Amino acid sequence: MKIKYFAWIKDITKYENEEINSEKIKNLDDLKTFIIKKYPDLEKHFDKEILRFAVNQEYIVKNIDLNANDEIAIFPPVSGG
Amino acid sequence: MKIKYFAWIKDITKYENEEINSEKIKNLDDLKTFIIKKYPDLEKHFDKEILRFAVNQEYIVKNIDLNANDEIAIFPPVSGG
Amino acid sequence: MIKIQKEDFNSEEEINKIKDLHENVGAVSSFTGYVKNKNNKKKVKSINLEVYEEMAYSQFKKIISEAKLKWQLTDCLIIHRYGELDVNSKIVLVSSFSEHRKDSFESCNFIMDYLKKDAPFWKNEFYDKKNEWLINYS
Amino acid sequence: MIKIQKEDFNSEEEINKIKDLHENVGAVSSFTGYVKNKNNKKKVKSINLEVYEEMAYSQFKKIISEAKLKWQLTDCLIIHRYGELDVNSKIVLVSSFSEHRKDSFESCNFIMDYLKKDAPFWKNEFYDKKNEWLINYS
Repeated sequence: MKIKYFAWIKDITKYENEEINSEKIKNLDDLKTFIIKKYPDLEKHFDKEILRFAVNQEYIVKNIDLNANDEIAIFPPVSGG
Repeated sequence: MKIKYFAWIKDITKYENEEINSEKIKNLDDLKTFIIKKYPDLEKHFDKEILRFAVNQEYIVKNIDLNANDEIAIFPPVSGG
Repeated sequence: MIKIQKEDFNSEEEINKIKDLHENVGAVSSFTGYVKNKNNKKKVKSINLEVYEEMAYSQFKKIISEAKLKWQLTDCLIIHRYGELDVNSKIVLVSSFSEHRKDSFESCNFIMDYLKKDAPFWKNEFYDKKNEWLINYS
Repeated sequence: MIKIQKEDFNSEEEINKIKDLHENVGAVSSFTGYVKNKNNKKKVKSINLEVYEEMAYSQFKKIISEAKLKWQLTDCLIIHRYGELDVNSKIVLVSSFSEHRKDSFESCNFIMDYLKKDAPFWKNEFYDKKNEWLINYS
């Protein structure tokens, strides 16, 4: 699956996009666990519920199943307009 | 005093402006009486309280004293914007 | 800035002129009113908008002063046209300039409310074969 | 009409293009957001606005659809810029086109509320010697 990071999240991950494929990742919660392990500096932001998640360009607040061709975006609160 | 008529009021009076000077006209109510006498076709609009009055460019809803150099405007409800 | 004029105007240019006078304008809310092609189910060809110009200025000034008391405003712009206006022409532009959106938004709406109620303009609508004063008993 | 672009735009021209597509638009309410010269008491030189473009389109489409369910709207325009933007530059234009003022006014405000809350843009503000991501915990 394709993961996208925005704003200061990508300053932590050092990537804007990455492809993550693991049989362990079946849903969004699995992905979160995987990402926290890969980027320990992100953990505190997960804990504070600051991060937003979008799956295929839609906001997702609960856990949902993920497919191999999904696009998942992780970003901080928006500040456009 | 200078009287100004707008919109369909001036179709009735046939004047846009006129100078009215009479010692009998000491206040706005006197002026109304004078104008109704001069233009009987306006009376029904006075009766229905459709007309608006401005003295020196300010809306006036009560009776007020008038001076010789006042500008009094008589017009129907506005429809700008 | 208050303008009462026959001529059409370019909203972008008029707004930029005011915007450039100030620092830290973050929000501009604008309303533009146009001549509609029908009214009360009658097809309108054009309107003639009559104005009591001196009073319109003094009413606009008063409305802007009141808006500036109620909201944090950097500036306000009212452009109101009069005379013969074809269908689809602009009639009025009201723009409120402020640091924050809420102030500009609410004040722009407030100014339009008062303008509709108090600004001495009268629409004479021209239909195919006749014309009629628009009567607004609100 | 939704536009997500780096370039500046001319609001008058963009609004006229939409207006000319329709008959009987009587009211256009617009909001323009600009880069402010200061924020939280810090002097801003410019901002870099990052966007998740595909998602921004889909969010804007959704917001416009919701506005069209709630109000009688003829059309809506959203232009949102991204990239490096100097102080005083336009960031966003939202315009709502309708027959009556109330519909255009309320829907324009509604669209801005949702845009602020949901549109995936992030401001990175540049000050004299450093820069900072704007964090919006609303």
